[in-house]
Amino acid sequence: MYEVIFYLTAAIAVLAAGAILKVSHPVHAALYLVISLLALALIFFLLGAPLLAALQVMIYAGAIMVLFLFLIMVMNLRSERNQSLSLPSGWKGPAILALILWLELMLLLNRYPAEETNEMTAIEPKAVGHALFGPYLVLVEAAAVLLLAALVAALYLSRKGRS
Amino acid sequence: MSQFLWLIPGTPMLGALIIALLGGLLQRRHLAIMATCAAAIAFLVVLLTWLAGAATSQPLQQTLYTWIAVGDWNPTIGFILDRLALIMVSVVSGVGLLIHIYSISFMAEDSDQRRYYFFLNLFLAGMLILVLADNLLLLYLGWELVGLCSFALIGFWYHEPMRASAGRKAFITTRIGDMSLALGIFLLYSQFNDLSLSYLLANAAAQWEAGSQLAILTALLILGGAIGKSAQLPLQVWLPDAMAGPSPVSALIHAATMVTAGVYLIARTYPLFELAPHVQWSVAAIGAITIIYGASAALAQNDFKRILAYSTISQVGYMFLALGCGAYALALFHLVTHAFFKSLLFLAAGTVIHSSGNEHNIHNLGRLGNHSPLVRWSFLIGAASLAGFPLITAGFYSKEAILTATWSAPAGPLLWVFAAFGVLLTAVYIFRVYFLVFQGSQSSASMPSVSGSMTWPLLILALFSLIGGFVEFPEGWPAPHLWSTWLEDEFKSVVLPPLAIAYSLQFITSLLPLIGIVLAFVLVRRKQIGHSLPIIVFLRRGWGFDALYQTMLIQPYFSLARFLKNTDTLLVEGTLQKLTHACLIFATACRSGVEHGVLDKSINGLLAGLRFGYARLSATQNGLLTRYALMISAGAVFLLSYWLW
Amino acid sequence: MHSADLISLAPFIVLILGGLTVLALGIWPQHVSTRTLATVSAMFLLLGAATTVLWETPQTVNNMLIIDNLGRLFAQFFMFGAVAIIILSFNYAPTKNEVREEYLSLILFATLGMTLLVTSHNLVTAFVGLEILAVPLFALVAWKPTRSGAIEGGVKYAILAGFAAAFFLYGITIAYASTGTLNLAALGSITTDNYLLIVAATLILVGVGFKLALVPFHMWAPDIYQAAPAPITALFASIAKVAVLVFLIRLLCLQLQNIWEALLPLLGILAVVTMIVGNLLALYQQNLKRLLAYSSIAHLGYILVALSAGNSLGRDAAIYYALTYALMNLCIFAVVAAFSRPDQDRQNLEEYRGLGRRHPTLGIAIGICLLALAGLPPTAGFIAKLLAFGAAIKAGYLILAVIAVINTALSFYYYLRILIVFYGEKSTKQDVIHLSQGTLSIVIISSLLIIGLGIFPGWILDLIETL
Amino acid sequence: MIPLTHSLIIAALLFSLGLLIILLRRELLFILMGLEVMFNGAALTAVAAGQYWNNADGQVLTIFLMVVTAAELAVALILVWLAYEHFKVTQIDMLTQLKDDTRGEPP
Repeated sequence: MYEVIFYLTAAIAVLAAGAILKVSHPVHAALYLVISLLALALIFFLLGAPLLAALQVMIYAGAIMVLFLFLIMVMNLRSERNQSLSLPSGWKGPAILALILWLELMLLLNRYPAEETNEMTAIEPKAVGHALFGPYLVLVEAAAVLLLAALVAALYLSRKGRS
Repeated sequence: MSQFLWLIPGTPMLGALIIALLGGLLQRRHLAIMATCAAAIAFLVVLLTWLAGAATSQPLQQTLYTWIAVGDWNPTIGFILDRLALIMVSVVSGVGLLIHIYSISFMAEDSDQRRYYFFLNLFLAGMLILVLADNLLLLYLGWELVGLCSFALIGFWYHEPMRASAGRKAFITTRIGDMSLALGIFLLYSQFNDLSLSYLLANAAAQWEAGSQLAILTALLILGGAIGKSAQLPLQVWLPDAMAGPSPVSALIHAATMVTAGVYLIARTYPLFELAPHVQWSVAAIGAITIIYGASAALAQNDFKRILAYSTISQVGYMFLALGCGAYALALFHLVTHAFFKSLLFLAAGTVIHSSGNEHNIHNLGRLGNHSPLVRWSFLIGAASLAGFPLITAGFYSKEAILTATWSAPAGPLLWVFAAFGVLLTAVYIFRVYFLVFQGSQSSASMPSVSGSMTWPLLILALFSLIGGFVEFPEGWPAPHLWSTWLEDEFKSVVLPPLAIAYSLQFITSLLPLIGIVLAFVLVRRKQIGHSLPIIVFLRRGWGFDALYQTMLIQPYFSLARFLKNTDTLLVEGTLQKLTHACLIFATACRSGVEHGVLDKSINGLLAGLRFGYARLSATQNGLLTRYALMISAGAVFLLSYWLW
Repeated sequence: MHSADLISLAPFIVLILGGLTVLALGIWPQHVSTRTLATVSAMFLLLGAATTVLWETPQTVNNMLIIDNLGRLFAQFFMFGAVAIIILSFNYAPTKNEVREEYLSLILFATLGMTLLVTSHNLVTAFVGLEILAVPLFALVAWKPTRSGAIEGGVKYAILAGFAAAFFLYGITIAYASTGTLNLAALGSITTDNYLLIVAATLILVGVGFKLALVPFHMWAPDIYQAAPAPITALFASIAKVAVLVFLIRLLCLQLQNIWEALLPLLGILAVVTMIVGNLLALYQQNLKRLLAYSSIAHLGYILVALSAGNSLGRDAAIYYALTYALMNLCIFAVVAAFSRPDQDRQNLEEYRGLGRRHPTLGIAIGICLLALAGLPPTAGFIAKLLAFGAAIKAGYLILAVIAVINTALSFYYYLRILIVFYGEKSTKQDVIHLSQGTLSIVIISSLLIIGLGIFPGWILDLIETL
Repeated sequence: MIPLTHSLIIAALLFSLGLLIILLRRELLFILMGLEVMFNGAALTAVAAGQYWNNADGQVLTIFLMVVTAAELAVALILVWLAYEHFKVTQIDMLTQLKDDTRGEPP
C-alpha cells in the first residue's frame, strides 16, 4: 500500500510538472505547479520528512505560488497574449536533449550500489532543528543575509523600476 | 666591469620610461636629445667593456635577481657578455646610436616624437636584452619586446591605412615565428628543466644523440623562430611591407638589428643545430634560396625602399647560408658589415625620399646627380659594399669569405652557385638603382637638405662600409685573419677548400660584381627593365609568393568542398551534410574574398578562416535566452556522457 | 561556538554590520551624502580586511568554514577589490544618484558571499555563498533600470544563474546521496572509487562553469557584461569570477584530489574549447565590453590549462593566474568606467579612438594592461601564462600547451586592435571627459601591480607556495 | 520499502522536466516555473538521500534550498515584472536587444 501511494504521488508530481509544458494560460500552469509541489510534499512525508512536507506546503504552495499568482494578476496576462498554445516548432531538439539527460542520469544513478537493508526511519523536526541551529548556525545567519539582500534588491528594483 | 653590464640594456630602458612618464614635460628637441643620450650611454658602456679587455677575457656575467622561483626552476634576470654577445651589442648599440643621431634631424618636423623615441629606446633595450640574456626566457622577453616595437614603428604613421595594415601583417607573420620559438623553448624546458643557455648548450649533446627526433624537432622550432624574425623563406612576406615605417626605423630595425636576431639566435644555439645535421643543412638551403629570391625580386621593384627590403632579405640569406655551413664566425662577419652598409643605404635613401616629397618610385626620383655629393657618394659606397666591389669594400671581404666556406659544405658547389649568382644579381639591382637615381643632372627636385645630425652618421657608416672588412682577409692571402682567430674560442673554425680552388673562387667572386655593374649600366641605358614582361611581373610580385599562399591555402578548401559535395548523395542527411555546407560556405567566403581582392595577401587567407569561425560563432550569440540555456544543458549532457563511456 | 570562532568569523560579522549600517544610514532622517555612505562602506571593507589578519590558521568553524591562508589571501583581495568597485561606482556617471545605501550594502553582501565561497568547507556553505554573491548581482546588473538593456540583462542573468544554480545544487545533492556527507574534508577522505561522486562533481562543474563562463556555458557573459554598469562589469569579471575559481581550486585541488584526477580529461577538453571559442569570438568583435567578455572567457581557458595539468605547479599557477587575471580585468573595466558617457558606457570600439593619447596616464595604464592580457613580458600576464603552460608541459600535456600558445598568439590580434584604437588619432569632435582622481588611482595602482607582479613575481609566488 | 534509486530517478525526471520547460516555453513566467521544478528535483534527491543515510543534513540542505529559491525567485519575478512594465514583454524572444552585432561585416 505504501509503495502504491508513493509511486502514485510521484506520478502525479511528474505528470503535473509535464502539464506545464502544454497548458497555455499562466494560471493553469501555476495550478499545475502547485499540484506538483503538493504531491512532492506528500512524497517528503512518505519518505519520513514531516517537517519538510510542512515547509514545502507553506513556502512553495503558500508563499511562492502567491508570488506567481500575484504577478500574473498584476500583469493581467490573458491567454491570447501568450499565444504559443502549441509547442514551438523547434521542440524536438530540446526534448531529445532533456530525454538524454534523464537517461544519462538514470544510467549513472543506477550504478549506485544501493543497499536495500536500510530501515525507513522518520527524521523528526527536532533532529533537523538541532542540526540547523548546531553546526549549520553560521549558514542560517548567512541565509538571513541572503534574504536581506534579496529584500533590498527587490525593494530597489520595484521602487526605481516604475517608469 | 661585469657589475655594470645591466647598464647596457638598462639605460635605453630607463630612457624609454622617462619619455613615457615625463615626456609631456619636455620639449620635442629635448626628447630627441634625451633618447640619444640614453643610447649614447649604452654605447659608452659597450666601449668601456672593450677597453676593459672584454675582448680578450673570459665572458662577463651578471645576475641581477631571480625572476621566478617555482619548485626547482629558477630563471634569473642575468646577462652574459661573451665574444658573440660583444659583437652583437657593439653593432646594436653603435648603429642604434647613429640612427638616434640621424633621427634628430630626420624626425624634427614630426609631431609625435614622444612615441617615436619611446619605441626607439625601448627597441634598443629589447634588442640588447635579447643578445645579452643568459637564459632563453629572458631572450624571449627581448624577442617579444623588439617584435612589439617593430610593429609599433612600422605602423608609426598609422593614419594611412596601408601603413597600419603593414604593421599588422608584420606582426602576424612574425607571430608565427615567435610561436614556434616559444614552443621550442617549452620543449627544451620540458626536456632539461632549465633554460639557462650555458647549461642547455653544455648538456644538450650529452642528453641527445645527434639526429635524434627531439633534437631535430627542437632545432626546427628554433629555426622557425629565426626565419620569422629574419624574414627568410617562407616567412619573408612581411619585410617588404614593413618599409612603411620611417626610414631610420627601416635602417635600424629592418636592416641592421632586428632581422639579424634570427642569425644571432642560431649562432647562439648552434650546438643544438649540430645535433640535427639535416636541419642545419636546411638552414643553408633556406639561405641559398632566399638569396636568389630576394635578389631577383629586388631587381624588378620600382619602389626605392622595397628594393632595399628585398636586398635585406637576400643578404640575411647569406648569413643563413654561412650558419648552415657551420661558418658561424663568418655569418657574424657579414652581419656586421651588412649592418654598416645597409643602414648607410637606408639613411641615404631616406634622405633622398624625404627631400623629394615622399616619392618612392625610382623612375620618378631620377637624376639627382649634381645634388648633394654627400648623399650620392655615401649611397655609392653603400652600393659598392653591398655588391661586393673587390678589395676596397667591406662587403667584398665578408661575402667572399662566406662563398669560399660554402664550397666545402655538403652539396657545397650547388649552394655556391646559388650564392655566386646572388652576388651577380645584387650588383645588378643595386647599381640599377644607383644609375637611375643619381645619374644625370636634369632633375627638378629640390636639393636634399642634409643638415646637422644627418651628416655624421652617413660619414661614419660610409667609412666603416669601406674599411670594416679589413679584419678578415680571404684565405691564402698574406694578411691576418683577425676575426676568425678571435672567435675561435666560441666557434670551431670552418673547413676550407684547397688553396687552388679557393683562389679561383675568389677570382670569380671578385669578377661577378664588376660584370653586374656593367650589366646594370647597360640595362638602364637601354631602359630594358620593361613593366609588363611576365618574368618581370613575376619577380616584382615577390615571385608570386603571396599568390602561392593563396593557392595553397584556399584551393584545398575548394577541392574538399567539391569532394564532399560529390559524396553528398551517398550520405544521409546529418552531420556530414552540415560539414559540407560549412566547407562550401567557407569556400564561398574565400572565393568572394579573392574576387574582392581582400585575400590578395597570404596572411589574409589565414584571417579568412578565422573570420569565418568568428562569424559562425558570433551568430550563435543571438541574445535568445533559450539558446543560452540550451547550450548549458548540451554542455552538461556532454560532460555526463563522458562518464557513460 | 567558541571565542576563537568569533575571531574567525569577525570579517563576516564586520561585513554584515557594514551592510546594516549603510542601510540604516541611508534611511536616517537627515540626508546623508553619498560620499559619506561610500566612505563608511569602504571603511567597513577595510576593517574586514584588517580583521582577517587576526585569523589563526588553519582552523575550521563548525566544519562549515575553513579559515586558512588561501582564504585569507583572497578574502583580503576581495575586500580591497570591493573598495575599488565602490570607488569606481561613486565616480561613474551613468548611475549617478543611484549609488546609495542599497547599492553599497549589496556590494558588501556580495563580498560576504565571495568570502564565504572561498572559505567554504562544506558544500552547503559554498551554495549559500554562491547565492549571496549571485542575488545582489541580479539587481546590480539592472541597476538604474531605465538604462538601455539593463532590465534585459537582469532578467537574463537571473534566469540563467538560477538555471546554473539548479545544476550546482543537483550536483551537491547527488554528492550527498552518494556519500551521506556534505563536508569537504569528509568527501575528500573517500578513497574508494565512488562513481556517483564524480557525476556530482561534474554537475557542480557545470554550475561553476557557468559562473566562470567556460564554453559552452559562456553565452550569458557578453550580454551581461554589456548590460551591467561598467563598475559592476568589473566586479563580475574580476573578483566575483575569481571567488568562484578559488572555490573550484579548493574543491578540486585541495579537497577532492581523487576527483580532480578523474576530471582531468574533461578539464582539458573544456580548456581547449574555451580558449578557441573565446578567442575566435573576440577576434572581430566591435563592442569593447563584449570583446573584453570574450577575452575573459579565453583567459579562463588558460587557467583551465593550468588546472588540467593536475599537479601542484598547476594549482599554484592557477592561483597566480587568478590574481593577475582579476587585476587585469579590474584595470581594463575601470578604464571603460572612466571613459563612460554621462548616460551609458561607450559601446563601440571606435568611440574610444584617441582616448589613450589624450589622457597619457590612462593611456600608459591601458597599454600595460593590454600587454598583460596579451601575455607579453615583463607583465604579470606573461608570468601567469608561462606558469600555466609550463605546468601543463610538466604534466606531459604538450599538445595542450601548444594549443594554448597558438591561442595566445591569436589573441594578440584583438588586443592590439584595442591598443591601436586607443592610440589612434581622433578625427571627429572631442567630447569632454571628466576623469576622477579615484578612478585614475585605481587604474594606476592596478597597472603598477600588474607590472610589479611581472618583474618581481617572487613575493606572491612564495606566498602561494606556502598555502 | 522504496529503494533510494527509485527516488533518485524520479528526482532526475523532475529535474529533466524542469529543464525541458525552460528550453521549450518562451514565456518568462513559465520559465521561472520550470526553474522551480528543477529545484524540486534536487530537493527530492536531498530528502531521499537524507532518509537513506539517516541524518538530518539532507533536510537541512532542502531548507536552505527553499530559502535560496525564494530569495532568487523574488528578485527574478520583480525583474520579469519590470520587463513587462517597460516593454510590455512577457516572452523571452522579445528580449534580444543584447546580442552580437552581426550586421556589419568584420573589418
